Amino acid sequence: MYNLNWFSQIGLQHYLLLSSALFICGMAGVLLRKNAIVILMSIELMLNAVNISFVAFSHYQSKLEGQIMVFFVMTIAAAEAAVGLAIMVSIFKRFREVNIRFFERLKG
Amino acid sequence: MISDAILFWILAFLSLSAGLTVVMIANPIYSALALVMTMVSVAGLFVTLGAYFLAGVQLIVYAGAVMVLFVMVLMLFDLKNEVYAFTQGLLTNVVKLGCLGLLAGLLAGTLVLSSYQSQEIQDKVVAAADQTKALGQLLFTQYLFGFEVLGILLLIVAIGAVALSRSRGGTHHV
Amino acid sequence: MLLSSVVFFPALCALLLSLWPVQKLLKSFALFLSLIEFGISLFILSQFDVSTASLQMVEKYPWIERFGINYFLGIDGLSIWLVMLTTFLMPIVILGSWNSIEKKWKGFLACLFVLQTAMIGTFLAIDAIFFYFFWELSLVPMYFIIGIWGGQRRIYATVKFFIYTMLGSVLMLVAMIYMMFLTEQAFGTMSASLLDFYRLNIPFVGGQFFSLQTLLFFAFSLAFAIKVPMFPFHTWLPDAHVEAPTPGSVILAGVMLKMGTYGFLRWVIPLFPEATEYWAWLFIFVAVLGIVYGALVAMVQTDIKKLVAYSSVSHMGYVILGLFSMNSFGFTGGLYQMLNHGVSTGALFLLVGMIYERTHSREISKYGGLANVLPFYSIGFFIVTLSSIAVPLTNGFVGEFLILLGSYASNPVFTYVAVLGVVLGAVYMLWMFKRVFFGPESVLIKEHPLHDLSVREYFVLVPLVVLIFWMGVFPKQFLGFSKTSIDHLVAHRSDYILMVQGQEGKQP
Amino acid sequence: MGKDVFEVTINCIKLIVVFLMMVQAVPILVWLERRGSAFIQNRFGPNRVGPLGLVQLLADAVKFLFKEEFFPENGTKFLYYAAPVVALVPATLAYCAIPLGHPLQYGEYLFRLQGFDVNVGIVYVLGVSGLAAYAILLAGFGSGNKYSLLGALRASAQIISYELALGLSIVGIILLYGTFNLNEMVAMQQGPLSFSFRGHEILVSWLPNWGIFYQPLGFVLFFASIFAESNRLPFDLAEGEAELVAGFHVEYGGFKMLLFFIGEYGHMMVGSGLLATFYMGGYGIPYITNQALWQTFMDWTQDGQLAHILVSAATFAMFSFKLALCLWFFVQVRWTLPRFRYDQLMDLGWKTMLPWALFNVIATALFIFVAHG
Amino acid sequence: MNHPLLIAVLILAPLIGFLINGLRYQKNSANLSGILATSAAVLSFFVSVILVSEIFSLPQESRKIVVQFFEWIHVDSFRVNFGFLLDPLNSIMILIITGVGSLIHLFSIGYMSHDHGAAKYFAYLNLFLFNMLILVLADNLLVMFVGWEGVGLCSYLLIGFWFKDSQKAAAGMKAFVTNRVGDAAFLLGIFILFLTFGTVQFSDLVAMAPSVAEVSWWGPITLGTLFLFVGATGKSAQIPLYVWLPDAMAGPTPVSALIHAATMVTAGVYMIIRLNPLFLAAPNTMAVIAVIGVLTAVVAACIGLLQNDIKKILAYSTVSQLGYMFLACGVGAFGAALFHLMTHAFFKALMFLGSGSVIHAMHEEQDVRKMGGLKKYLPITHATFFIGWLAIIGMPPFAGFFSKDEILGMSFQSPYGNAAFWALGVFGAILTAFYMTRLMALTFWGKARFSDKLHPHESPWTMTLPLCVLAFLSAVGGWIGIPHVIGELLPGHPENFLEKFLEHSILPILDLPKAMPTMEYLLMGTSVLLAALSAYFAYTMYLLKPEWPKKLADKFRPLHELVSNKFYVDEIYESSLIQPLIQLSKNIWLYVDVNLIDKTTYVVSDLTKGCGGFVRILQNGNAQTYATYISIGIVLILSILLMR
Repeated sequence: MYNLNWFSQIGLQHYLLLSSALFICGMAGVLLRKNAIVILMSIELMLNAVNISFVAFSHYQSKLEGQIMVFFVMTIAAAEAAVGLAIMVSIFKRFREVNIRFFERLKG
Repeated sequence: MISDAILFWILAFLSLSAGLTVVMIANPIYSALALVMTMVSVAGLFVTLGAYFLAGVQLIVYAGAVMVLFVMVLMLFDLKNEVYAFTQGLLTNVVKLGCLGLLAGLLAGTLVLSSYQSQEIQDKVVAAADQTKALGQLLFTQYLFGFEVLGILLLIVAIGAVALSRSRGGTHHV
Repeated sequence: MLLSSVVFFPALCALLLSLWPVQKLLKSFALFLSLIEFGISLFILSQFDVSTASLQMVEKYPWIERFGINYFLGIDGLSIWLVMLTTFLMPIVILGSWNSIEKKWKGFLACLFVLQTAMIGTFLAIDAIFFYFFWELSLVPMYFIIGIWGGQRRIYATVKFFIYTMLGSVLMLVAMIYMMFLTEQAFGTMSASLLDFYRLNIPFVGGQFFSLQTLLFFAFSLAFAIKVPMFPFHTWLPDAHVEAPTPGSVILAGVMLKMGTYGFLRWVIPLFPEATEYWAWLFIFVAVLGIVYGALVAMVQTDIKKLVAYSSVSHMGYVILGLFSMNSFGFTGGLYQMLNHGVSTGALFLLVGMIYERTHSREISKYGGLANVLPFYSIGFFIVTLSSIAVPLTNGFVGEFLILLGSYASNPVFTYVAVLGVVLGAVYMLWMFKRVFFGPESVLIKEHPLHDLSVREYFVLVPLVVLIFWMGVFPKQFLGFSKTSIDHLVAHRSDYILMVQGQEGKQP
Repeated sequence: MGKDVFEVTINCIKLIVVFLMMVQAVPILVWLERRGSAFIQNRFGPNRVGPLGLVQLLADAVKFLFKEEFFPENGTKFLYYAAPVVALVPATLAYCAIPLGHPLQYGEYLFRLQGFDVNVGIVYVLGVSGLAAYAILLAGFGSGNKYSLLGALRASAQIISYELALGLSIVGIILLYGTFNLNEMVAMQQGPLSFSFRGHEILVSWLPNWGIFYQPLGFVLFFASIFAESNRLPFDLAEGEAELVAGFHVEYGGFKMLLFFIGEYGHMMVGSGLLATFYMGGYGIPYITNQALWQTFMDWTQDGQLAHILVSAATFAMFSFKLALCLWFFVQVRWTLPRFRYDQLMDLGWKTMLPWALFNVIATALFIFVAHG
Repeated sequence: MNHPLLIAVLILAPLIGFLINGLRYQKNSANLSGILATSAAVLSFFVSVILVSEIFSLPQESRKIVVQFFEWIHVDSFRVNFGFLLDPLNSIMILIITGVGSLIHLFSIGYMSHDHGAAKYFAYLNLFLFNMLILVLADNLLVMFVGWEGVGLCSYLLIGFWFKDSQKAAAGMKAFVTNRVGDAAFLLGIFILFLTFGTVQFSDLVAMAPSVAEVSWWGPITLGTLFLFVGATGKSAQIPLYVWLPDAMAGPTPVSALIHAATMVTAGVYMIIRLNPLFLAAPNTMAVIAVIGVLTAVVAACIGLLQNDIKKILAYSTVSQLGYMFLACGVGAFGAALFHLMTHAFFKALMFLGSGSVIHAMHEEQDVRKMGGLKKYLPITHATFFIGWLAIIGMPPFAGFFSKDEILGMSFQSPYGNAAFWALGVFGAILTAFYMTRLMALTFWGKARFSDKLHPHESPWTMTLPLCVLAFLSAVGGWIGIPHVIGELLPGHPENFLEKFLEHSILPILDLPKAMPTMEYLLMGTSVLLAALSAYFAYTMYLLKPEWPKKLADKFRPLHELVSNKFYVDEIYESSLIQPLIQLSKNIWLYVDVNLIDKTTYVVSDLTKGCGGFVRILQNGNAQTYATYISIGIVLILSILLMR
């Protein structure tokens, strides 16, 4: 089905597959890692994966909306990271630990 | 064209391997550094897709700011090598992995079987400089509302982050 | 504009009060605002046309056009007095709570005013969803009033109150939405207007519970029955009353319970005539049960407020009895009894509040000999007691008499039981009166330096006492406003429709 | 295919050349610094090895190379060794994007005197130089030393903070020129100062058409920011020897230390290059356009190709001169001003520079809006 | 004359008195408030005299003054005015009420002179007059009910006047609640009559009363009148609702005289007389009334035999006498009932006031066993009381003789009556003579049994003057209703004035057999003779042979116990009605409200909580678990989308 051409001819599908793979990677991190900061980072990874597909679509369909979305996603990711890290810091101050299980408790 | 392909494969390899490292490696600092690597390669991918401005922004925002924060925080915490990188619980982990596998399979299947096989690369790729200008115009006309909302969001986040992480006493008084 | 202003002026007041910068003149300012509101309602009364049964002073603006939901306010003989009652009680409540509320005045007054908006809105909304909006809105401020300014077990009471009333009203919402679909089937366009609901012909099959009209009927009835509250759903009331602060109790008993009975009068009876006819026996049975049950249980209460609360159950049973007698005596009596109960039970709660302020106890057994120490207070209490047990020439009598007359005309057997309530009412009220006011002075009374009514308390009580006698001696002046509407309801009960004044000729 | 391979080859060669240029500039800069400081402090400085002590640097290099290999006990090996290398990368990458001279037209090829031409140049430069923080962080953490970690945190926080002011001060320039491309910016700064205001052409023939005259405030802010970015005095809190004994590189010695130096001087050079490009006409020669220059040389040599080469050489020399001037200024400042306290530093960044930068952006935007009618 | 104004003055004068005295509530000046109240009552009396003379001046057929003030309730077909009606029937009543009322007000000035709450007392008394006047003047059942409840209310207030004593407050409450039972029935009666006739106007009701008697027990008229009668038993203290009246003696004595002897308790009788055509149309009701009446007369008299409290004796006597009035109503002799009502008002008010005078003199001592020999200390009281005694035991020519014998005669002669009624009536008369004589003997005659420290003295003139007036009335009051048989014997052949006066207000008994003079003489003679014998026997027993009562008591111990404990009626009510009711209430509160309903809701809420607890396992706070749910959701949605 796929020949060498598939490797030399890069198209939307490649980017989407890469994006999915990165997304799954990030998701695995979110689901499986214990360290809350790593989970946050995995989320960033997922967002990046999504960004790739946005840009890819934008490129292959000649529409700039995809890039606008990426712009927004980046902003939100930055915001999320800031707040997430702030929460981490306060949790860490209390428990000296960033295990995700410590985030179950709503009251310290 | 072949150079594009080579660049893509290199960047894809870099980003995927770095991404896997993020997830797999036990030391969170290495995770973070691997993530930086991923970010940079994703920026490269953006370049291959002609989104130069976004690539720059990706570098500035992700690599330059967000990840620095992560690394700083991790260094501050100074977490020793963790014995268990992954959560405990066999059953839940099996369920999670099952989910992941299913999702991966579904995505891959969808993509491979989808109708994108006949790829028409469109030549009307806008010149990069104009593209940036067009992006700006779109952002400040059609998506102005979203932009403003994001601005407000950032303000809130700034205040919120300060409020969350402030410590009693503070470092200095003016 | 008149109706909108009477509905939303209190909300504006709430806003104003919450922005009021100083603590100093807060209460006076609130009192002033509530008096303005009363003035507005008086103006409405003066503009009211008694000669028509149609809706007056209608205001109708589209709200959600896709579903035919309108901002629809209208007033007629059924609602006018309830609005007046609400606006009348508000200054009294504010005056009455002058000293009994100790914290968070601003919030309290804002809650009170928002509550007023909700209550008046409930009485004036002619659109189902609009009605529902106000209906639910009324829960929120009351929730806070009991929950923040209440007694020891206030959280328990609020939650109970909230969940009970919520439970019923959700079913009502379902029924309303279903009826909106029915209007779409019948008239082509969806409408939430009550007037369109009235024009519906909902199929009724006697004897089957799962027939359309019966189900809708019970969905509505449950909501209203819990609010009234009718017999098996009444247990939230004593708890809420006991825990609520005095003004909360007054508003709760004085106006909020009427929302339920008003719902029966405005919604259930005209909307589902056949089902009402068919199931009237059940409601009358429950109402009579409530009358006797409430009275019996009130008799053995040890807490004055609880006693009054159970007496409310009994009195509201009369209202239901009257409404489901479905003749003009019953309707008129029911309507009148709503007002009576608002005035007399409101006054009772205020009086209980006054003594509670002085001694911080509501335990009947701790009292005794109050009449000797607080003569004027006792006179006030006695007059209100008389009104509560329906002695002629007080307001209570007219309502109770008409209800029983109407009830006898349609259901003699139940009336024989209901009349027991007349006796038992006297028993529990007078027994309580005897234990609290007569006999030797108790330790509690001796320990507290008591002073008789203050000037402020006179201002609270005198209007109520005057109204008690006024309503008892000249009921015609009050009933005259509602007569046309009630006659219309009686005459066209099976094919009830309501028009908007000035548009009677037009086909909608 | 052939063209591709040629371009790739040329680009690789250019990268290497630019990198080497930058690395080679460092010893000269070090010498300059030491001599300069001696001059300022009224002493001699290194003057024994070679003429004017110029060979001193060579001696130093030998010393660095032969120093003992050293690894702190608590450190993280990978990070410890990676950090100096990482330190080089951003500066080099950024420096590659700065146009060093007028592009050389050779036959069909346009041979740019810069590492590579990025059409979003400013963004790229900012993005890449933002990576500089990692080196510091890695070094600080990898050393496993309290002082170095503190220094690293300080330094990176400082870099991130001042990046804001830096970025915002550049926004004024971007608004002014309407482009991200550094080449285009340089091209627009040729000739005498002239602009149109509401349809009126305004010409100030005795001034070059430089950014500094349009953006004086932006210039000051940018100038201050690059000091902070490159951790130079008066912003060298990261290595304040009195409190941190040397900051993030306290555990480094020998060649690794040298790499850090190269990184720092690289940053200085990038900053100076940008300063020159944005505000001082880049490689352009004042009072004369490149076209006129080429014409002059053409008239002189009567050879178009040679004239092109000469133009490139002249402009490169001009750029180097401006760069040297800026770098001298760095040295001058270093030995003139005292160090800030850390909170003063942050206050300055967030409470003074950021608002002024914002003001600058708004004022520029308003001015452009008004000027364009 | 301006009738509305007169009637307004008549009714409102006491109300104004009430308001004035009520507002000077805390002023202690007994005299001033007494004078105020008395003058209000006297004003009413004068107005009523004027009004009655107006009535007299009208031709006999149209002796009726109707005044409508304003429309009170008007709903649909139910239309009630605040309307008043004055006709011969209630002109007698208003004269009694205002007249006797004025006298009792006057008496109270003296009696209450030392009480702190005098103003309050007089206010209540005036309020009572106001309500009583509304009651008797009402031209419809509903306005009558206003007065009906109003007098009950005043009675409650006055019985509990000394409310510091819980016992007395309880007595007031008992009176009100017992009355309330009757009132509830009265209301039902009103409903039935209204729904039957469509009106509550007396004139219409009377006019619409069918001429053919209703035979069925469940007919509307029978039922309606029965309910009205139950109302009357409450107000007029008949079996089974008489229990409140003896307790009502807790109030000040003049109150007992006014309310619980002369006026309020006769309201029931008045109501029946007012509606006599209706009652006549319901023979079953008539039978019930007669039986209840005669039983009350005998039972109350029996209880009266062994009471020791002077006021209690009079109270039971009142109950008994009211029984006679009901007997008269029951046998259709409404005129006789009204006649007895009037004479009873005189002599019983007299006796109560007399007892008040005695109690006043004995410093609140009410036990007859601790009195005796008061004759010499209280000569006026004794003399007037003596006349009252003669009147009540029916000695000719005192008032009681005429009215009682008319009742007894009618109960024998009337087609509604029979010999048994007569026999029981006479038995009651015998008992009455016995206990009244006992009262006289123990109180006034014989030796003094009170301590030496006590120095009883005659009351002031404000108290003795009413006594004298009432004594005079008790002596001659009966002469307005002299029966034909006696009238024919007397010079000038005086007519039965009362009968003629009431001719148009009261339906005559149909097919009343022509009175045979011999028969009447025989009946009269028998009852008078037996009463006299009984009185002599009592005199002997308590004065000449003081050891007899004890012996008799020992001999008939159980019977004595039973009677002296009032047949245990209060105890039976207490144990069979009140306690079970309270227990029931407590139990339903505890078991239905607190346990059943609330527990049910708790069960429901626990169920909800349980469900929540189950679902809560899913909601465990672990963000990763949530992420897993999300991914499961994504997988599901994706697969559904793809499978479609």
